[in-house]
Amino acid sequence: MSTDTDTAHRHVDTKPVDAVAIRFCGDSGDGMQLTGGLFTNTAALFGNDIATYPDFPAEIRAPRGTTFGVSGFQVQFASTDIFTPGDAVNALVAMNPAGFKTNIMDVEPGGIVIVNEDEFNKANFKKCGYEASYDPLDDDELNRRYQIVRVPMTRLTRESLTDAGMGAKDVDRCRNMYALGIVCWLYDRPLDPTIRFLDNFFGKKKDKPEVAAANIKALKAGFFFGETAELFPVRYQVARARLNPGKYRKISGNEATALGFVTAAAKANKQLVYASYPITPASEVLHTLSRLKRYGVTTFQAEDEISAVCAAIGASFAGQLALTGTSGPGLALKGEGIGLAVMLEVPLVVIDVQRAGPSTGMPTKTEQADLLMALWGRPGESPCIVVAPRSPSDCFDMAIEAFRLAVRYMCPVIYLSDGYIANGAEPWLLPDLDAIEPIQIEHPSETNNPDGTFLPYKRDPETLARPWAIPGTEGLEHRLGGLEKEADTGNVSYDPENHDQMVRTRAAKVLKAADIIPLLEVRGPESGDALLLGWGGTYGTITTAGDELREAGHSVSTAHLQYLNPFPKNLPDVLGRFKTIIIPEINLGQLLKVIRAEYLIDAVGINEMRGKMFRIADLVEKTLQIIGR
Amino acid sequence: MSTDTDTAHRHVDTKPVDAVAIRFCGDSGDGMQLTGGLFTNTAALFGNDIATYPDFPAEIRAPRGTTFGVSGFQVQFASTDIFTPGDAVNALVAMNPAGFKTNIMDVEPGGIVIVNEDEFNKANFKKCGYEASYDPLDDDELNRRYQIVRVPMTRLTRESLTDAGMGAKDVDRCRNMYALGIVCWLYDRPLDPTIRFLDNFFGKKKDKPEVAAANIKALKAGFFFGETAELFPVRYQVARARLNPGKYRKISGNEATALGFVTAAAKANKQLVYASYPITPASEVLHTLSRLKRYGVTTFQAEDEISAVCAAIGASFAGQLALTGTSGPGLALKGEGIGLAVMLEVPLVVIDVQRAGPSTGMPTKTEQADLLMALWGRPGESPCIVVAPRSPSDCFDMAIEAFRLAVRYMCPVIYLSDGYIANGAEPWLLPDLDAIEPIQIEHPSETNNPDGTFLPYKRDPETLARPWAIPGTEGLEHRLGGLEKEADTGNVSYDPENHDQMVRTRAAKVLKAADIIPLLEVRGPESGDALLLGWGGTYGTITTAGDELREAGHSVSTAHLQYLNPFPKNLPDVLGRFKTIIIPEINLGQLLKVIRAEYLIDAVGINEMRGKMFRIADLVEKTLQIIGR
Amino acid sequence: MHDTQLPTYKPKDFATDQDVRWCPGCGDYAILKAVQKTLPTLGRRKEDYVFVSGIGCAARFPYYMDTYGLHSIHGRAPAFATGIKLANPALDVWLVSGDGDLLSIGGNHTMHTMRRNVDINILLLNNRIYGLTKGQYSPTSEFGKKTKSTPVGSPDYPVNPLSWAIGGGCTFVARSIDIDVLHLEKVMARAAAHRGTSFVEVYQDCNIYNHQTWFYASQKKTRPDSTIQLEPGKPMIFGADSDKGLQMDGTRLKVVELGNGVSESDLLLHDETDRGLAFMLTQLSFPEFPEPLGIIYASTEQETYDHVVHEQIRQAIEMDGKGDLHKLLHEGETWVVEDD
Amino acid sequence: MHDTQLPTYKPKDFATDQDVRWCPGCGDYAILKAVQKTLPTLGRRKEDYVFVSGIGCAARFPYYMDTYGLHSIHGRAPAFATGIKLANPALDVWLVSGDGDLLSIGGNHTMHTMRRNVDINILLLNNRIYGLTKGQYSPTSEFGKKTKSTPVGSPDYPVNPLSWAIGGGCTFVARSIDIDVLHLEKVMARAAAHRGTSFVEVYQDCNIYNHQTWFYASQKKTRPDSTIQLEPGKPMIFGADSDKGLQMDGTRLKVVELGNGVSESDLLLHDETDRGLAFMLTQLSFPEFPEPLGIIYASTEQETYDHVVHEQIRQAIEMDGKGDLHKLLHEGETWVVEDD
Ligand SMILES: Cc1ncc(C[n+]2csc(CCOP(=O)(O)OP(=O)(O)O)c2C)c(N)n1
Ligand SMILES: Cc1ncc(C[n+]2csc(CCOP(=O)(O)OP(=O)(O)O)c2C)c(N)n1
Ligand code: SF4
Ligand code: SF4
Ligand SMILES: [Mg+2]
Ligand SMILES: [Mg+2]
Repeated sequence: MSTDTDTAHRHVDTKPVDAVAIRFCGDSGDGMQLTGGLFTNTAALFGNDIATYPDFPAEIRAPRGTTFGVSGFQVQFASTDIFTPGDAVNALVAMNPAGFKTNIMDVEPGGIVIVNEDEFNKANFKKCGYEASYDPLDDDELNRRYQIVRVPMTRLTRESLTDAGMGAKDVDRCRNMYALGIVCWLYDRPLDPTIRFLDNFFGKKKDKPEVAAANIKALKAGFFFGETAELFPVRYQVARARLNPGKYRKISGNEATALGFVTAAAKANKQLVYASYPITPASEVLHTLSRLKRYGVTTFQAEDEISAVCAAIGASFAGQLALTGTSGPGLALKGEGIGLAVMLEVPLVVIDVQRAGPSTGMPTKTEQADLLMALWGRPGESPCIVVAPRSPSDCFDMAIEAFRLAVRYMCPVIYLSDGYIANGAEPWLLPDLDAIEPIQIEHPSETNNPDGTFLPYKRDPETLARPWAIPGTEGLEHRLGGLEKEADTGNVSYDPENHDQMVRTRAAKVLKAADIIPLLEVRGPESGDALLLGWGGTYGTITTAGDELREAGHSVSTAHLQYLNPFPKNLPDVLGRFKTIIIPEINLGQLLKVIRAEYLIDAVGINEMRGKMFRIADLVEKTLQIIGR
Repeated sequence: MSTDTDTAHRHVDTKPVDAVAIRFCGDSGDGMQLTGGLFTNTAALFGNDIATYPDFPAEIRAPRGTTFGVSGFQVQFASTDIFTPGDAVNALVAMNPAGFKTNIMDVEPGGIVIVNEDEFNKANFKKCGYEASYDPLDDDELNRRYQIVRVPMTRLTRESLTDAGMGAKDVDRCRNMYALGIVCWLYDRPLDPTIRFLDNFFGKKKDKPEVAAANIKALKAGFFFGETAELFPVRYQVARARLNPGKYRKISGNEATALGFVTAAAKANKQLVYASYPITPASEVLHTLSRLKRYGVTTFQAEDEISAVCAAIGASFAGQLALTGTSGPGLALKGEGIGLAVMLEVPLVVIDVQRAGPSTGMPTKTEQADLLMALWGRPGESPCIVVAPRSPSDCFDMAIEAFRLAVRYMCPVIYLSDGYIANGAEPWLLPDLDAIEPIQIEHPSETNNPDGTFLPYKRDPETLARPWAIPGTEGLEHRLGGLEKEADTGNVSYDPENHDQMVRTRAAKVLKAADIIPLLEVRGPESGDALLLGWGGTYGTITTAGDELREAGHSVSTAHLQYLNPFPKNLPDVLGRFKTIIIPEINLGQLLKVIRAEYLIDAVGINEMRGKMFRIADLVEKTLQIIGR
Repeated sequence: MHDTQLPTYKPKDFATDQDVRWCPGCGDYAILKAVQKTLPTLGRRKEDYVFVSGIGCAARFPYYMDTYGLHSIHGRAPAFATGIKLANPALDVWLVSGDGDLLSIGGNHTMHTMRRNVDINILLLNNRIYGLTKGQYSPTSEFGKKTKSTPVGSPDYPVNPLSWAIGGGCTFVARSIDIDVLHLEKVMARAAAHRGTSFVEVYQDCNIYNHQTWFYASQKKTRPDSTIQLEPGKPMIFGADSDKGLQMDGTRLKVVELGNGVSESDLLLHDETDRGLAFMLTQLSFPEFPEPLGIIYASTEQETYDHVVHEQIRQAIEMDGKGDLHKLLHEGETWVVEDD
Repeated sequence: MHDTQLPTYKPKDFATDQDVRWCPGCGDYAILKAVQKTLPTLGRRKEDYVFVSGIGCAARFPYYMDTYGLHSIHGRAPAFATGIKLANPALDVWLVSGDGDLLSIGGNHTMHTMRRNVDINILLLNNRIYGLTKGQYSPTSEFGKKTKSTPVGSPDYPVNPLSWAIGGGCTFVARSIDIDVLHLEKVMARAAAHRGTSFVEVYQDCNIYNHQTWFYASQKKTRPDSTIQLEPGKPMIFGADSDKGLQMDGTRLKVVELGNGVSESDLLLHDETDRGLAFMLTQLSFPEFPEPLGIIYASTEQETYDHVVHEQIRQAIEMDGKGDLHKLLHEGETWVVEDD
């Protein structure tokens, strides 16, 4: 096949471009996630930098052809360092009118729109709410704005598979591979990786070689169609990117989260106990970890989120690395339990994969609006360490960080991921496991009081952490509980001074974590007109916007907080070096509040609540407005 | 009896004083709450201003004689306006060594300490942890510092009741009345109100006239003992206070809370549905309301706090005034439910009687550390109105305010009381019910859309509130839920712009409440060196500290926020008129954070976490330190 | 607000204009239809119905019912329903939700609602899986079941919803099946008539994540031998040829073949009011036993919670009169401060 | 860490130096003593015991046991216990809490722990009241009971903890009484020996807020006629003169008098493994029936949850080897970027 693709070069010109963003869309049943994923693999294996984002429908299987049943998958592949799946779509593949309707406005002017013409009929127009008399493919305005390329994919796929010996339904299922073939031709990509996958997956795993063969046939047919049909005046080529050398794989945030925590447990020489209750968009962490039993992982699907956090605390008390995970509504339910962990001073990590709220909100959409809850959503003075990964692959590193801090400071750590990075994927330079520092844990086996008794709340002067003595250890029997404890002994105490002291000590202990938290790095000049300060999943977008702004000659730098409580020690320094601090967030200004309160800086927010990532262009524009250019 | 007390005047001099703080303490079984309450009634009926605070033990019935079984009751009565039960105790009544031990350090130097000498024996010293060889009554240092007055109360009570025909145990139970008699003599107070109570309570209600008679006898015996024994060189007299004219009763915060909400329902022409789960220190609200069935109150003791908040929301959806109440740990559990109420836009009031945390903490002790949770302890952008009564009687007014706002803005209102005002009591000038504005509620009975359909999310342009249509209304059938809603129709919507708009609208609606919230009043000059800004139960203490500072010539004013979200509109103005803003709180600086973030003012906190109210003297001193005098 | 005469409703009067968003082939469609067919027969006004649900596929139910509706939060629907009845006992409250919602996170609220005997109707749409979150096991999933969260099989023993309901004190317990709309309607009509909590388990097929889990009990061919239709006072007979039945054997139920000296009159008669028998019936499971369908237990001995609560209020007022707020505020010791 | 030989413990080895803070006369004292007497007989090391509780008077229990202990939050103790067993199945976990804690706010966790058959021992100290919060009614309080929160009587029908446990799938269900330390010890020893969740209801007197609620069953005079001692395989006989017993009457239990042609051998024999019978036994209530004491149900048919979970891990490792983290990270399609 690769020779075939080579020969294709003679037909049309190939135009080199830096980056291309393609979106595949169609009905949930059209296999768009698979198609996008396969194209991504192809690009990644080729050596492009990639970033992807799937857009699932909220329904499990919405009726075919409706707009709310549309499934989308966007991938940007590039010869340069990229951080996002791209703002504007350069090429859209729309398998049906509903997909066309819901996605067309994201295509850049002049962009390519490949449609499965066969699905553009009255019946389908009705299903997605177009007027029956209106055919969008005939709309002059749209045809002026976009290069609409009509392909009768259903018919062509059927024709190519007349002798495949499969039913009509199964034949039609190969249309997505036909579309992928076209796209591979258009962007000059080999078919080998996809063929390999189809052979393996359908041929070997599912033991359906005929399905594999049909899909491969459709794929090739699409490719040849691109070559022959002269629908495209030009092909595009995106050269290899200059990534750091090493071995890569594609990884989503939820996958990296799971792998990071497994690695943390291994580095701590512990079992990982993951207690969770399914919830979008966090469930995948449970699914992934439940398959990793051989790696020292115990998973517990609890009856609810309260049970999950409490079981995790029990597991921590008993001496394993305890993790619980959820999304916003579940974090609300875990508040009381986390408060207990603050009092018990046991290590615990709580994952919150944020989604659009409040309440049930828009479960499949992203948002960053749980920060204040993570910081303060518990009764009493109940401080936790809060960290937030900034990209899919960063989830791996921050997961390890989370446990390193939890264990060292004997306290809960809240790990704020979000739907955007959880589901998005990017290339991941595989880490050298030996280079990751072990997580030191010491369970005492001897009493720590000259009189021979054990003092469960006697603190390490450096970290203020108490000893983590675990059940099963002879002679260290002790009782923990949620009532205020006497310093050292841990006995119940209602003493006023003791309470004041313990409250302050718990707070001081969390602040101590700043001792080992890396300093905040600035991208761009160390001082200037404006600093775009972000946290969490907006990293790629803010970074790209900052790069664009600097390229356009503006004095704008960017910095991204992975540690939200405590902050890196140099944060006030960094903030002081810029005239304006701009804080873009997908909420109404939560980090903004904290920064303002902490440093009395008149920082300005850029805030959107659209259930999705900022557009880079919007960030650039709003930043320029704020700095007055 | 009143003639008897008159004749007593000839024995010793009477010294007029402005205010006296007495604390009664002893074992939980010693009846200290009753004793304190009766003395308070006497003072109130006489015309003093009063303020009381009980200090219950954490245990139900701790073993007799232990320090953790000590029960205390403090009352300040005064001829001037007072706001607190007093810092330093002028007179302590200690019925046993444990009471003496745990309370003596709160007595002012030179203060009177009346002890039941009979209980000061080795056995009791051991129970409360004194060295067996040490008798505190013989301690020179203590005798230098205090006027310790030894009274063999057990023996004297027994002697006075030799012919009462009661068992030894019952006779000993009258010791508290003996002590009360002594105190009444010392402060020149009539015995009538107490005799009346004893007659009614034991004689009529419990049908035990012999117990009434014995208690009265002991009371009189104590009084005569004071008169005859010449233990005190001087009597004290506290003149009538100049309170606003009108009819008064003594009221605790929890009682006033219950009555306020009942009144709100009456003013709204609604049933009050109170759904709650018992928890210290909020349970009394449930107890009180459960007795008020005749007043249109339905109470529901739910299986937990989650059920309670959800049942309340159900009741609100169905058209009644819905209330739920709890303390910190319960508020944590209600977060998810409150978030739903935010989304449904139904009126709901949530009481949080704050206690010392985190976690189970010190349930019987007070704290103000749930403010940030009330503001932000929910996933997503989930704004609520937050109000906080500032004194026991203010609970009545703020309860009505809470419902007025909830109904007008169709949203949850969190009502932050605390253990200090909940259990504390003060005189309450009984309100003129007719003068309280009705709470206007309009349930639509007609559709609001020209096309004849009903739009449950069509907003009132002035308040941004949606219509409160209730089940049972023909033609207005509609469905509410926690998924994001389309503007007007309330249908489920995943539209990005709609979500952005709805999030902002819900936030704007809550801010609208500032339109009808009273402006913040300043006590003292309108500008100056420092403003002590507080909220909640610290009102009395901060106000008194401010008054003392001004009397001492300092330019310090005070202001107290009853509305914490939104703030009164003039707050920035007020803040701007003082050089230093000082925010005393019984937490680590929660209002402080909000004020700093909102107004970028370098406000300073005075923060204590001792499970109890500030001492006025400490506030004065710390304020002086801050303003540099 | 009401005209005095009850309008005659058709099923479609209870359908909203919202697109039904369940997957094609989902068992929920048939249940929705059955409910829409049942309501017009119950003699209540449309505006007096409130459909309440938690979260899950099943819990989308209220959106499709043109009545008042509350799609609440996960697991808490029974509490909302209780609140609604406390506020307005005249409303007719139906709670429709899934096995995860009502038995996992919501198990406690369901149990307490049942023991209090709040006058609502609960339809448990049991598909033995978490549908909405895409296929994790639920509390009714079989031991050893492989799902997304249990790749080598569920380590939990499932809860038996009906045994649990009986044990928890529910006063009406029944079972039906999604595809048998007529049976469903019959059972629902009885549930609606019951004063107190009625708890109806409906075997529901999740076409996507747990297809065919109930086929033994729902398909024409296997159904007669795998289920038994209970009728009050009637002998417990089942089988494709009505040739099998149930008898007591000491303290246990046993299956007997008819013929060979065993006749219908030797079979156990169904007694809806016998709680111990009801418990034993709910314990029967295929293939050892036929699984009971219909009304398993129905007791009218207890008052409803909402009735008792409102009766307490009524009696308080009857005894001491409607409360006078002024008097209430002025209770206890008061004193007057005169104008100086 | 362990010496190989098990030390010989005395009850006082299990007592801490903390003052016991229950009210004088509280039934909890006797139960504490019984537990401290039982543990030394069980052949486990002190450091392997973990006592877990929720919140309430009963829940103070761990503070008085010189073992590892966790006084957690209200209602969630079963979840903590489950987590402890997941982390270290070798620990011997005892859960001691009150009726409010385990049945009201904690009912769901209790139920799910029971159905999963987590290998822990639960002691429900049932005083039919909320002690710690000073006297509100609990889910086991009688209908009509007057308490601080129900001044004219409780409107809730109580839950029957044992029926509910049987209905929820618990594998070991028993009942005992605070004042009968010997009986308690016997029952607890059996509970400790049971693999899986054992659920023991202990009738406990709250001396302050619900005094004498169980006196009919605890006092010498009334006890023989108001309770029945169950012994496996033994006839169900009771009464001060051992002159009464239980028989089956169709599908129901009935009380019969011995004599007049009815002899001990006509009585029902107790079968701990008969779940239907167990349910009927838990339904018996005084004065119509004697209330059963002892082991009502004990089944060893099910594996424990912790065993299954850890067995799945063991098997996974046995089949495919211990996981190699490096391989895991390098799974799937990878590509190499060379140094330019
Ligand atoms: C607090 C909370 N936790 C978790 C979820 C995620 N969630 C939604 S529905 C559901 C389970 C649905 O299962 P079931 O009740 O059986 O309904 P089905 O979809 O099968 O009809 C879960 C876990 C949520 N919405 N809220
Ligand atoms: C979340 C939460 N809600 C409420 C409480 C208050 N609370 C503490 S113990 C208790 C009930 C105690 O009753 P029970 O479990 O029967 O124990 P007992 O005191 O009778 O032994 C309640 C309601 C709490 N601590 N936490
Ligand atoms: S996932 Fe299953 S239960 Fe949910 S709608 Fe689809 S078929 Fe029905
Ligand atoms: S209140 Fe009751 S249960 Fe609690 S310690 Fe006192 S007697 Fe025991
Ligand atoms: Mg389900
Ligand atoms: Mg209890």
